Amino acid sequence: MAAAAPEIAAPTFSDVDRSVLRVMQAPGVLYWVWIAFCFTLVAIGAGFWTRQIYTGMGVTGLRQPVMWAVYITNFVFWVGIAHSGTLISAILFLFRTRWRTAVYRAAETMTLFAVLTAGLFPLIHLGRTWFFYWLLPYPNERYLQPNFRSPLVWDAFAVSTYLTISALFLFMGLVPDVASAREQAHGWRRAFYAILALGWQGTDRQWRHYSMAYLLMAGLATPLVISVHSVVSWDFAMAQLPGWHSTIFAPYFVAGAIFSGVAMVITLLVPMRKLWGLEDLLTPWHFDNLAKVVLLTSLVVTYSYATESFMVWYAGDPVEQMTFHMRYFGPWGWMFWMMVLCNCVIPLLLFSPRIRINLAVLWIISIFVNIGMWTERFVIIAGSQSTNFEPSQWAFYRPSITEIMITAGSFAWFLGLFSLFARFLPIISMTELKEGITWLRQALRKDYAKAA
Amino acid sequence: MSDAFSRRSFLKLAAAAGAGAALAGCRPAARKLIPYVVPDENVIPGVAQFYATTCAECPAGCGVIARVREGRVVKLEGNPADPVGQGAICARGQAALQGLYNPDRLASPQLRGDGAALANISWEQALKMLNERLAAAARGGKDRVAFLGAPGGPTFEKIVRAWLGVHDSTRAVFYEALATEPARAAAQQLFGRRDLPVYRLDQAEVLISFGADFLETWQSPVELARQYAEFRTPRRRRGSLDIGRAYYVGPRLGLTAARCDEWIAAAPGAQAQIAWSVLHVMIAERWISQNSHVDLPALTAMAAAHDPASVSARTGVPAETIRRMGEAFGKADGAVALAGTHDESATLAAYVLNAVTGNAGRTMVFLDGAPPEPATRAGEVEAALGAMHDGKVDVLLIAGGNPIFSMSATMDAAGAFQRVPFVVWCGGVPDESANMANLLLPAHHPLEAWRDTAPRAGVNGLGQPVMQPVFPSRAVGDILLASAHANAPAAAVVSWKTAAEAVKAAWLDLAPRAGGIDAEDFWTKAREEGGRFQDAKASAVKLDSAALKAPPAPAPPAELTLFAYPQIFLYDGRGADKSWLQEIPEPIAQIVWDSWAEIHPDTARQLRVAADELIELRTEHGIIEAPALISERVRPGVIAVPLGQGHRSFGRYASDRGANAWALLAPGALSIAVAAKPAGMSRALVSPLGKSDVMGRSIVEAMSIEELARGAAPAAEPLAPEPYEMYPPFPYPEHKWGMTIDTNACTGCSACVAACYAENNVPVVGREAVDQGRIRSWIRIERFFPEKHKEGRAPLAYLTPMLCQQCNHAPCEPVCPVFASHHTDEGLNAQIYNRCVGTRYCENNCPYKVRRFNWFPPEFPAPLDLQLNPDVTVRSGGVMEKCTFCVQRIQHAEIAARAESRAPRDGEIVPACAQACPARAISFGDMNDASSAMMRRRATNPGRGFRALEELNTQPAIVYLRDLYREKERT
Amino acid sequence: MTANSEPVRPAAPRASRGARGFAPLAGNSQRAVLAVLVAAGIAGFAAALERGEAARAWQAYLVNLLFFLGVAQGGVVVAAAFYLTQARWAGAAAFRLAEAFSGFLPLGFLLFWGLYFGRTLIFPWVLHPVAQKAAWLNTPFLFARDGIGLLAMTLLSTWLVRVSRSRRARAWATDSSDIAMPPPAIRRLAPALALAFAAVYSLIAFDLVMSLAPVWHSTLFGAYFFAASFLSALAAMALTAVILRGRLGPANAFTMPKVLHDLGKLVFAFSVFWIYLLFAQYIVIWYGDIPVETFFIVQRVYYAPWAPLSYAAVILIFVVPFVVLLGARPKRTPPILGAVAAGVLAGIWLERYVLVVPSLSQHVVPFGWIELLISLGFLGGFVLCVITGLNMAAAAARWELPAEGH
Amino acid sequence: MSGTVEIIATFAGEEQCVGGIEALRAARAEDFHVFAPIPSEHIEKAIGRRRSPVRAFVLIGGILGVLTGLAITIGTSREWNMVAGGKPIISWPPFIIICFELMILFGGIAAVLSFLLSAQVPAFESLPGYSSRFCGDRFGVAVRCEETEAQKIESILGVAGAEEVRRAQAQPSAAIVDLRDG
Repeated sequence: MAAAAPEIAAPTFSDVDRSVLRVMQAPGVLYWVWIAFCFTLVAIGAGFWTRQIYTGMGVTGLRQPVMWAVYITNFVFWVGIAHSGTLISAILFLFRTRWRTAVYRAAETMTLFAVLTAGLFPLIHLGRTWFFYWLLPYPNERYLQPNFRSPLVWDAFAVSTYLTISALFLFMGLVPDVASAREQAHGWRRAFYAILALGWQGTDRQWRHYSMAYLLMAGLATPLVISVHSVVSWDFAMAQLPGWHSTIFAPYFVAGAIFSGVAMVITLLVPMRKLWGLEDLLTPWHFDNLAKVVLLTSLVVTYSYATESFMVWYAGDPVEQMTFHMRYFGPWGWMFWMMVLCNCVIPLLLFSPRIRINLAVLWIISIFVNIGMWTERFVIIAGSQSTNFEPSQWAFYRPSITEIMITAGSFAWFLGLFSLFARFLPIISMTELKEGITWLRQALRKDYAKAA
Repeated sequence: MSDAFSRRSFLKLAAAAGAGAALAGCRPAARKLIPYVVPDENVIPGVAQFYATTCAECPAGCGVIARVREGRVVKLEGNPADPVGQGAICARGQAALQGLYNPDRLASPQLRGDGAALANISWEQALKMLNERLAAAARGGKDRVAFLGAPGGPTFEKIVRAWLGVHDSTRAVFYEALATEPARAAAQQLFGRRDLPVYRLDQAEVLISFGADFLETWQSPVELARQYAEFRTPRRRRGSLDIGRAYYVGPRLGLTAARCDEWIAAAPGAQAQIAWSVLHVMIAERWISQNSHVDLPALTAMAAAHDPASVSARTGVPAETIRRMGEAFGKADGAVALAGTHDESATLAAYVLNAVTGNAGRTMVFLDGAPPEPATRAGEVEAALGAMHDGKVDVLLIAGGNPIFSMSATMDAAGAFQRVPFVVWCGGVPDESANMANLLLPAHHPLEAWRDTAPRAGVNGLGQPVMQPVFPSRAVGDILLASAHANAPAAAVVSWKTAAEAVKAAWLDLAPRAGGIDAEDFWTKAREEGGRFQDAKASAVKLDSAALKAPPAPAPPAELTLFAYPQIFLYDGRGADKSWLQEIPEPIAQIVWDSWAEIHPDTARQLRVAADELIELRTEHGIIEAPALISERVRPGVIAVPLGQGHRSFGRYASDRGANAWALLAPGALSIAVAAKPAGMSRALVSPLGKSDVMGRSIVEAMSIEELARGAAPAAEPLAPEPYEMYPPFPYPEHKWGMTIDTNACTGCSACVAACYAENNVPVVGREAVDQGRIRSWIRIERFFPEKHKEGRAPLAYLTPMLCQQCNHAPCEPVCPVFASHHTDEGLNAQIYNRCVGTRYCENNCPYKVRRFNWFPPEFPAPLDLQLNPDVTVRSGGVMEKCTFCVQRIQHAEIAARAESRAPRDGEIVPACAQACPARAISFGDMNDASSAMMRRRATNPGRGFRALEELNTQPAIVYLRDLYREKERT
Repeated sequence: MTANSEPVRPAAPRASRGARGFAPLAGNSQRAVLAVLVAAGIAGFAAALERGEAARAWQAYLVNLLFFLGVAQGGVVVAAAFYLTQARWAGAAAFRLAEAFSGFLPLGFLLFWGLYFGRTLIFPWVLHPVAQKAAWLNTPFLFARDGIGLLAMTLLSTWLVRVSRSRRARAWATDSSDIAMPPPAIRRLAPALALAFAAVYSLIAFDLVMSLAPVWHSTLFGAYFFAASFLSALAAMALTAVILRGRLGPANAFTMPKVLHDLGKLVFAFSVFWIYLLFAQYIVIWYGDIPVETFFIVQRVYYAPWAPLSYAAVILIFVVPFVVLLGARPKRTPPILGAVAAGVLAGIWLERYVLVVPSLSQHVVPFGWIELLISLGFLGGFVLCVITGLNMAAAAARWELPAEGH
Repeated sequence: MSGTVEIIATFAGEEQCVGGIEALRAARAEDFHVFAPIPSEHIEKAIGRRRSPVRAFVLIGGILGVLTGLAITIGTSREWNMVAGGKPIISWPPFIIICFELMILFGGIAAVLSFLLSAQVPAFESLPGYSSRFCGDRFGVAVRCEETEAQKIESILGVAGAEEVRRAQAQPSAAIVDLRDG
């Protein structure tokens, strides 16, 4: 902290506030057009869902024996996206990682909305959506309770816990920031921020409890985030179905989740940085480290693919081998190879430091990763069911317009909510940037950018 | 029924009420229930009555028992008292209900105006018009009134003839498209009698079928399937354990062929020659039984032209194969040869073969007192049509048979009918023949009418109405009698007023004079038992040496032959309006809702047709187009097309579906030279089947009889090093229901599937939905073909019923988040529809893929909904369902037993599938009771039991007995 | 913080001298004791062969080899991980400590080849080949792939350790006031080592443990195995730190509560991670209920004599650390931390034992003087190999105190 | 309140602030509170209050969560003893998952609640001496002392490097960015 005297180095605390708060100024027309676009898509998706509820699941492309496909794929995909947020905000917080400060708020916001999106799909895919609450334990005259042995009930618990905790975590983190926003705001905004800020003044008493609570939340969120995607993976691993039943699923899905999540963070941050002029807060240093995480998780995922295939070969069970043969070379085989390309091959580029800080390339890679991870879930979920134990029941799945539009709607829903948040609440944590201002300063030094 | 009227009064209400109750199911809104106005002593709400009657779906005339709930017949079951069906019933029989409740049945008499438009008229108008026309015709002279219809039993025939008599005519034509005439002609020629023999396959050791699909549609499939299962049961024969040896000689590997040891692919014309050649072999080898007293020289002369070598040269069937068949047949202690419908030459040969080997009277039995030939002979039919052509007929009354659909174009039935000024059509669903009629009269379904049957000597079936008419229809017999009386009031030509009276009168005649049995009691007993069943004496037959003339020289084989065959469910086409029969996959082709042209890959290559591509088939009689089904299960140079589809109008289920192969045929033949070329377009054949290759998975298993005899059962190695059980055992204190399925007995006839549809309110989804993988049957026939390398070391096809295995460690149960799927303390894998939220997770986890999801709320177009079983919920949209082992029947029996404070007896509980199975392949019982028939069946078949996908440790409650095949002595 | 970082810069030269001269663990008496242990081990092994207890001897041999290889290799990987995450909270000491165990690697590599002579007694599939797995489970291929793998690991590790002891690396490690990255050589080596570790130790897990029950398989097993090795290394570090802190001067890295706290956190975190990986396998197999998978668990968890041992392992590796190290204070209390770490080590040894032996002897727990002597022998050998490294760690802890970073 | 005054010192940086606090405590002036835009363990150490009780609440919350989990899983399973897939009525592995999730849920909620309680937020009026910049770029120390002490305190704070030292009165907020719509 030698260099903490404000007049010495830039950026100063107020520079940080300025750059962050600038983003929150009244948005322009284009922004509202974008928002309108997103929510129109959402409306269309909602329309298709309504139709599905009204006429029956038959309007989807689902069939014997593929009972789950795009909906559950989306569910897993979005839950996965959510994970990186908690990773960056909680796990890296515990590791006292220095580069997280600039990116964690955006990541956490993404988490919240991704979980909100993911949470829709278990409802959408239910045959009788209107009875979804039967999955929760609630007192009723017939003492009917959910079956706690069912992974879907674990899901219900895990995902709702995750939603609650990440929301609390996000809003706790927001408190000091909205407090400083409050000081700059007028009119309804001032009231809005004042409410969110809970009358925060940064007194030593507030900080003392705040830091402790935040630390513990991080400590709780860390195992939670791992458990959530493990539980999601167990939706499949618990089955005996070849291609689903595999012990490696839990860590493999967690890694995959972080992989896709961090990629999504990059996908969101790169344009944000450009559009809202955040170059002096989101430096190559940050992206360099995000890219490293992507690379690492990509390698873990590759390891999992490899182990899975190896073990299928090693175990020598013809049924499983056939399933994997179909996964590689069946009608949907091209998806498998696309997945390998996107998740295992393309990320290898990130071994090069120059690519890691070349934001354009990095952005494109991150999009490939997103595609790849969606594909992975689809290949695992729909593909494995198609080639089940019962050859007479083999059949392959084709999505219908309903699934396609609802999926599109979900993306719009996510982006729309995120965009709303980003312009009305601090999308980068001023407090933590100030706290770690030394690292930011160093990161902004030209020579680092070269070194990275 | 004396109380008929009091019943009538409330039954209509009751029907509505019951239907309402059933339909309400688990839907959110329950229907309005109508209370009983007049309570009826015969009907206790919620308790089923059973009425014995007879099945009218095919000439076999099995006895059936109708299960009636609140005045609605909801299920047909076999009549155990009937010697033909012996309590079993085929898919077509089950589907009779859909004929009864068919939504497209004629709802009112209709008159065709000038613009060919039909207008509803009242019965009074209709009958008035009919009577006037008849009277006029009668005045016009002799034989100006004609009757053309399906055989309806002896009494019906009497009524028809009486009616015609009144109108001074004798033109009665009882028309069967698939006639037994050739067989009768053959019998006439050889034995001087015109009846059909009955067969005792179970008495035989060797069976050769020259194109007789006796497990599908030939003569009496239910009975023959039962006998065949018996025939194939491993028994000690000449010291060693063995199963019956069966050969099938014919152009296609259909269901029947698939269950035989060997399929000898012969062109349609060739079966007869091969049969003769087999005879030749036996003569040459002196395998002629002495006691057959046959005139050997004549016999020798008869078969002279058919030495194996030359026959082999003509038919392409290896001489060695022929000799092998001959040897087997000749040496067998009991053998039987069967020949296909419409193949007189082959039938002759088969009769001779049976006779000269002393099997006449043993495996092929002619009975004394055989009933007269029900169908009119082709010649007379032609004559009648000719008369119409020449305008000699003023009034034609068509009652069933649908001649327009199934008669050969050369007969030009249409033309004939057009020349008849007034054509009356009586029937249910208006068909092609109805289109020719001026006046359409809604007729009772057989299940609504009084009738009798006489399928064979000693068997007199009584058909009684089992419920009130669903539509404002009348029995044809009543219509005829009414007009007879109307037009001949004075003369008491006809003693009975109604068909009911006529039938009763007929039965009172049947009543034994001796023994002091009161005729009324006899009548009552007949109504209880569904007929009179007596043993008929077998009569000795002797080959008439004079008849042993050499068969006519076979026509030179065409280079491309069309072979049409009655489809197992649609028969001659009468099944096509029943959605169950459309939706149940044809067991071998596994295709639904369509007809197809089965063609060998080589032939397809020559014709340049691809799979699913429409082939245009052209004969001198007509043209049809059918999608190609390319398979090696048909002889090269033959195109096999199933009969029964291609209706132009026959209700919503049959109309404009598939192609009508009858249109290509000449009268009295099922094969004909054909010209074929790709039609350019294609239509994908729809099948619920994924792969035909079982990939060596333990879903179906087979072993050779030799292995079994050797006691070399496949070693059951442990699934893994013991101990591996992770869960505590659960006790099943009272019962643990289980099933044993003998896949060796199973013929794949799908009677179980139809029975399940009927019993469990399984909805029909239609062609498109099946294509989308939404077929809903709870039980299906798994059909796999052995891998190439296994040929000769496997059955020709694996066929086995696949239904919920009711696993002890069911993978579907624990994953259900709401306990909709869980295990009962009687070992059943229960599915609670009302609790199901539709996650479909259970189906993901079911290794057998036997669970079915309600993609849409089910539809039962009225009045098909009247057939719904009130004991079974109609599942709403969005819930999962599956086989329950007919839990409603289990409950029913348990409650009954508890009422008598005893345990349910073994055999008291029979699921619908087991009950229907003609081959008795399925047995159900309590696994806690080692003495139950089901468990004994397991115990008495050591080395044959296996559980499907056992390695998953799901511990199914169903044990399959391995299919048995014979290690081929290939040539 | 400038105040704190003052002593570091000038200390560096002294430290290097210290690394040579300052050796708190080099006492001849100690070396003698260790030598005796080694001798005892060899003797025990020989005696076992002599008395026809070869099978037991080889089992014990395999168990200890797996355990100590795990600790040694895990250590280097911990160092690599510290570099990757730029963890400089304990200055150079943490790195030295982690690297110390690498001294055993060459010996471990040699000992691996020893298995060749016991293969018939260790691998069931040598005498009864498994038809459909013969392509993978055959002696030459197995020893070739694992030999090469271990060789590669040994070389990579030694290389990393050498680079990491360089002055530049030490300077980087002791000053955490910037966001600069470790020296380029390490930047390349560390990830490489981590990847190789994952790959090779999965192989080891599949070949030297899983293949002892040739029917059984679990996809996660490899990852589980190397994660456990990683944990064992962390525990060993914590234990050594606690032992060393007393033997050095009053002010050394290990007397800084923060350092012990962080070691404690790591042990805590990875023991939780270990139980997670264990549970992830257990529940999948338990739920799947497929005999070829379940029997392996049932043997070890459901029935005596192995069940108690399995539970003991879980208690030592997970339950105790979780309960005890939950709070901050116990982590900072040397005796508690030391005891827990020791427990974890014992637990992991036991876990290796329970993984390996039941496959070879299902109904009896072979444990007696044979196992004891052989284990002691390995222990002695191990410590002998790592003493030099530990001295360096001690020196670093004494002289290269961590800078007070954020 | 006669005789006591509120002295607010504004610091530009963390170190200076820490210095000021240490100086105050050295001078036995304990009645003060600190404003900071960032969490700082140095300041916390300098003030030297006991560690936050939040930890205890979270621990209790977590334990409660586990107990709830055990209660509902075991309780409801015993209610009907429904067998599914042959798995035991009390199936530990799945129940552990439920317990775990509830532990986290309750722990997390406990953390937030206990933070709100012990930090006394939401706070409805600002502490004396609060200035908007304390949420931006300045640190502040507000000391309450006897009028007589005031001089001394002010000099101490001045020496410690305070940018400005003043007696309590309102201070206009300096907006850096104007956040208003339209």
